[in-house]
Amino acid sequence: MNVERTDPTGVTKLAAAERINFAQASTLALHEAMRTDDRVLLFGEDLADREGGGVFKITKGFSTEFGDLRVRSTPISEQAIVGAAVGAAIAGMRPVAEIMLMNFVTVAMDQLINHAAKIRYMSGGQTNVPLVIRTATGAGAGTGGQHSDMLEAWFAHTAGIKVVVPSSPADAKGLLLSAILDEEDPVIFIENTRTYRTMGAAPPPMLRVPLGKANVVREGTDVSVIGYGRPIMDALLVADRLQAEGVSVEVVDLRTVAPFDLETILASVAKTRRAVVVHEAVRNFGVGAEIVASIQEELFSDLKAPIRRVASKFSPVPYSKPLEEAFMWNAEEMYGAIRSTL
Amino acid sequence: MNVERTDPTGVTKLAAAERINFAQASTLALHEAMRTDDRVLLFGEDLADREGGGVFKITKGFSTEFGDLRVRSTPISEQAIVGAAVGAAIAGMRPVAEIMLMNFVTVAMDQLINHAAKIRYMSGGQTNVPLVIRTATGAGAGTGGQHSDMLEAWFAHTAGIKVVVPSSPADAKGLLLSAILDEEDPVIFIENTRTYRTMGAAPPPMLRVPLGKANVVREGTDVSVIGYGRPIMDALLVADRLQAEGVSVEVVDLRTVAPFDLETILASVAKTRRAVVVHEAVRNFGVGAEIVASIQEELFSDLKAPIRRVASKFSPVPYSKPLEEAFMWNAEEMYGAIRSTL
Amino acid sequence: MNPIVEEDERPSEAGAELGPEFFRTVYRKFWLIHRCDERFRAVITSGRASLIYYPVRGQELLAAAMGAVLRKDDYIVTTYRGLHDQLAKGVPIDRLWAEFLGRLDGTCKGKGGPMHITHPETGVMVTTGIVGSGLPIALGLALASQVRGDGRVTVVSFGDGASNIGAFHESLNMASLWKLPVVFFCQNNTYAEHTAYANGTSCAHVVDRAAGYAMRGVRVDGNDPAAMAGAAWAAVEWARAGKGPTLLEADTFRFKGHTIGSSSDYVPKDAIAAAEKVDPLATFRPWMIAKGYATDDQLGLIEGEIEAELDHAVEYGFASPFPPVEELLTDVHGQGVSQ
Amino acid sequence: MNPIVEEDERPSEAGAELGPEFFRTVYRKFWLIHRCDERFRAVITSGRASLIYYPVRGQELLAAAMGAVLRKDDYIVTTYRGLHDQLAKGVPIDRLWAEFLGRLDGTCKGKGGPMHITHPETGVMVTTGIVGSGLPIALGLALASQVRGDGRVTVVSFGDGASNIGAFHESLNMASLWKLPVVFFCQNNTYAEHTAYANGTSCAHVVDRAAGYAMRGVRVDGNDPAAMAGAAWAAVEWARAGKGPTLLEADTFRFKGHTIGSSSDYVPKDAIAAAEKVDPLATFRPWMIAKGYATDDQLGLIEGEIEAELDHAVEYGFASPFPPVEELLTDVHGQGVSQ
Ligand SMILES: Cc1ncc(C[n+]2csc(CCOP(=O)(O)OP(=O)(O)O)c2C)c(N)n1
Ligand SMILES: Cc1ncc(C[n+]2csc(CCOP(=O)(O)OP(=O)(O)O)c2C)c(N)n1
Ligand SMILES: [Mg+2]
Ligand SMILES: [Mg+2]
Repeated sequence: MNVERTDPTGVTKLAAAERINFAQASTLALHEAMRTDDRVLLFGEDLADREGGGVFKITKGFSTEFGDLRVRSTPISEQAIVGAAVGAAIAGMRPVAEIMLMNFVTVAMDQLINHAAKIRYMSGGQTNVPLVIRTATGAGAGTGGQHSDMLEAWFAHTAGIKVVVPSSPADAKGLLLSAILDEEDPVIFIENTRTYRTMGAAPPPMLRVPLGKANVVREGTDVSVIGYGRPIMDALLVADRLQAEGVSVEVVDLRTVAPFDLETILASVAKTRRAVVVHEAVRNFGVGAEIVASIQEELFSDLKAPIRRVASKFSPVPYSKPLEEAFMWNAEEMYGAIRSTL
Repeated sequence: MNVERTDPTGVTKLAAAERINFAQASTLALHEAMRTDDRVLLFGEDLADREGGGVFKITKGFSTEFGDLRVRSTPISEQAIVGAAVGAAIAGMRPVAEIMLMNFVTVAMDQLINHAAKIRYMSGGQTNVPLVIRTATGAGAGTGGQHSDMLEAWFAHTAGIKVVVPSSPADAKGLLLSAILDEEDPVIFIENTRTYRTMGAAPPPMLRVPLGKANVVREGTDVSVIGYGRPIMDALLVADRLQAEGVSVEVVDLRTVAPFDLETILASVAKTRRAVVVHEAVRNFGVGAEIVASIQEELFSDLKAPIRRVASKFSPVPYSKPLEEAFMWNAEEMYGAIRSTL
Repeated sequence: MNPIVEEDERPSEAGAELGPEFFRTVYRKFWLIHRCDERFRAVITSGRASLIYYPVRGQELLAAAMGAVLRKDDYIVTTYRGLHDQLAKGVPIDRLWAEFLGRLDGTCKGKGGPMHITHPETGVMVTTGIVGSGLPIALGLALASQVRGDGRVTVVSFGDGASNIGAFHESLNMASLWKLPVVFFCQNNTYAEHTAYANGTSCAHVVDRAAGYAMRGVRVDGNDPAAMAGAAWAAVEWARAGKGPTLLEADTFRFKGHTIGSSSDYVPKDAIAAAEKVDPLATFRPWMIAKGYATDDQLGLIEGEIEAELDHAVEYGFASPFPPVEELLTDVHGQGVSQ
Repeated sequence: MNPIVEEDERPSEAGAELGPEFFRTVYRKFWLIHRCDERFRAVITSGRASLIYYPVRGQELLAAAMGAVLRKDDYIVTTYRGLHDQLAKGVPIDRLWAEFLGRLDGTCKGKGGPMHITHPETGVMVTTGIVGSGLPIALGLALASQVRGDGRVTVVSFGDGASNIGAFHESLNMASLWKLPVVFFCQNNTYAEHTAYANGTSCAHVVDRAAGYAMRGVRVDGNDPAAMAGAAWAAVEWARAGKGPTLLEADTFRFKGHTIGSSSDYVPKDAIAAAEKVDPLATFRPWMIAKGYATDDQLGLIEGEIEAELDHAVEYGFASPFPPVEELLTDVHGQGVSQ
């Protein structure tokens, strides 16, 4: 019997794995969601099997297993893609639309900001827009100025829309499942092309990670590192290094960037009285600024040192390797920033 | 002789006025710029005389005076409008494109973010994009969820593009003139529909107000209020009120929101050791967050109180009058915030 | 009519369904729209209410005809200039008045306002203030119907000016590829704000663009009750039968400027005069009687009933309270299991 | 050819200008593109350089023909798959190699990279990585020429897939309204990433959309040197004469997948076989000789010269240093009097 026929997506085998990577986490979450709720629809450029199952192959086999009605490749028409998701969501479906790379949301901002985010409010709560936009981005792979941006701060600044950035494959899977199956709000789910092949522990089937709750990934007492996404992995390494030097670092992973879990942040900083905020997006007017501003407002007299930010530099993403390296946040800067608070 | 023929824009009369409003400030600046530099082109929806000279009548008479080659009404095609501005700027012109209301930039973000802001950088400095986007917005006139947003934080988070929000007619005129005639970078110039008829002193002809420099509108010693745009007018009134109560408030108007004049901000706060940041955009992840984060980073041990933010609430802009009033920042909140720092 | 429509697809003037009763329904909707539009303009001009209003004077008939063709559970998406579409689809007039006035009993608790009327019970799913943005959303509504096989049709209204924005193009292409049950209803009132059709749109008729999407394209005189109803009926049935989308362009006119209070100096006098000659407000009533679809008395009765309904609606709207301030921060997010 | 082009507007195979010398220029560009593409693929496949590269194998001729028709000061805008356009327009090969490799001597100091080649001296004004976004920018370049009356033409290249995005629509409409001197050069290589033409585009040919903008539309066999050069020549002259834009669709094929290293499983074998039969790489050289435009020796000489140029360019590229880290924060802003 043909394996492709019985398990076109390969998830049966994947589901048994003890470790999975970020790409596989998305595949598993999408598959479990599709199986659980037939209102879940997938569409985006090239993602059906006729087109090879997506440029990152995350949805390979899905159109074969779930059919062409529920899984569709689209033309290069991001406004139509997001708009179709908005309409389908209002009509009671749970569309998961893919915007191949995050810079391409720039052609679909109207649908996301003026419509997806606001329709529930403007209708006085009569209609919901439970859609998920999966998109990918990230610097470090030489994709240059128009294919690498982290734009989550724009969405965070918009009431009515949620932003999720996972920092481990298990979180990616659990958060994506929650976003698709449990949310009534539009969710932007940001994957990182640089870590698609990065492995981590596989969570049990159908395990959801709720949105809106931060995760204290590592407990510590001297300083809080608060962030999300890829830099959390570096933060854990830096924390190890500092542990060896006698400094106890707490690492708080927001998981949901907006609306973020201020309570957990404040609890951590109230304890450590020092904080460093980290993210991959450029520093100026980034998500980190809001976190800093909120902390200082609430814990002003508890703080022992200025809150530092570690983020990418304020320029377009350069192509040339050494410039791209210099553009990105790095572990050394994190180390320095943490040290500076002590 | 027909006045319309000799002075179709009416600026001859206007130029003699001692007081002008914000709409007239834009008219005067555009007119002086068009007259000074024939590379200046205007285009946008309805702005030529065949279409009545614009919905706000700011460009009335311009196409008659400067001709149809330099002043054009466009179809409803914001991507084409901004893209045409990008191309014309690269080719050496100084286009001023109008996006009627700020929410409509959401359909043109790609041209602004991926292109206007980055082309200079990505070309290694070979090409400039000296365009100005004039747009208008503002809550308080019952225009609801899709016609009232302040989105300047998005642009501020993008390297390569400048953001200007004037707080007086004189500033509006001077800043717009500089943006058009002197800048090599793309500039977003944000007007406020609610204050188009608000009057102020008229500046002398051709007086430029340079970008990038904040203005200490009122000196004070006890607390710094830092902001831009419409709330600056309220801040001045609140400062009067507090003056009467024995509190000396310094008011710093950023004028250029991005890149902002950190030096002037720090000088002010170093003196007063207390700060309140104000803006019309929603509070969460707004421009204010960056200002707060920057101040606390630089002046941590000088600060006597947490820096407060006064801004609009975090929701879409509601239609119903009482809700819209509750949505907007207000002078009472400003007063309370300032008081809380003392 | 556009050549892309074959002869046998053109509906007869009536079709079985489009008889006297049908046209009496159209008339009722037509008159309701007309009087409601007039009364909005009156409360605004008189200063009793202050709001930005986009008059529909001139476009009553085409919306009434479309509304009469649609099922209650069909979906529509419309724009800021949407009163006619909303009323034709059946939105309760009193709640609509309350919404326009920003009151708690409005369709959207006063939070949306005139540019954002939503009333899912009557299929009014989205009203948008962004030109062209309804079209992509209509794709999704139609997609949901296609997946569920629920037989619903989605009609999205937009203006001539909207045919020049990117969203129009992407939507027609995708709808054609996916054979979605959607009708793209272009109400060509010859102006986009202050820009005359030909100064913004490069082709002679919006429907000329249908060929670029291999889509059924039909142009119809929106002032001709039979032609308009027939074209609406055919486009909706075409979609309902699973044959795919139609670009339906109805010629009409906007008599009262872009928004209330804005001038119309830029509109040539002779264009107005020509439009007045074919204005359904002058022609539709006599046509009903001449056709024998209703007597003068019957129409008078309808008109009287509508006046009473409107009296009630206006009163209801003004009597409704403003929403309490707590409403500012509700409905921003849904509950969701995650929360 | 599209019916919208009248017979007398169609260029003769040659036109006065398109003689032997012209085609030898085309051949030189053609061969340069071909060999340069091969060498990029070789340095990548061999592991000597690591970069994301969009091969142009199959599309050499159409770009060479267009490049030979254009003046040095004409503007072009192209895409990530733009090597052929850039070389045909005359970008120095050595600096182009340096840019692809991220080096300081690159056209953009290594800061733009392969997706963003800019070289104003040869008229390469923008290379974009966003599908469709070059078209609105081309409007502006052409607008500047129109205002200045400088006689320049702007050619913007894009793919078949790009014809489905909103920016395409807005741009063609505006260009037609304003009669801009621009050529919309659609290189239809039958795929948009992994999506075959007909699965993304609802009309039979991209050029079918020209009528929706009342625009001159021409479809040409991009593998036929005379037809391609003639169509390019006619479109450019049309624009230069102030008659307005053309939508020029050239049929071609993409032989090496979307990016280097990505599979092409989804392309049917017979489509590849059919394309191979008309591949200019097999047909153009014999055609030149058969036409008497060049001898085998002459072409061999050209090929030899190009090989030497390329040897130099590759060496130059690899020898150039990486930009110093200070370059990260330069060029973000211009100077401007305000600063
Ligand atoms: C994207 C966008 N651009 C501009 C506007 C401002 N605007 C509102 S209505 C309108 C004219 C629309 O004309 P048309 O599509 O013909 O519809 P009509 O108003 O005639 O019904 C414009 C330009 C807008 N709302 N959205
Ligand atoms: C707005 C946008 N959406 C998606 C992409 C991803 N993408 C890059 S190339 C491409 C296919 C383009 O196809 P086509 O226009 O035919 O050009 P070709 O690559 O065949 O030259 C896609 C979808 C993009 N770069 N920009
Ligand atoms: Mg119109
Ligand atoms: Mg292609």
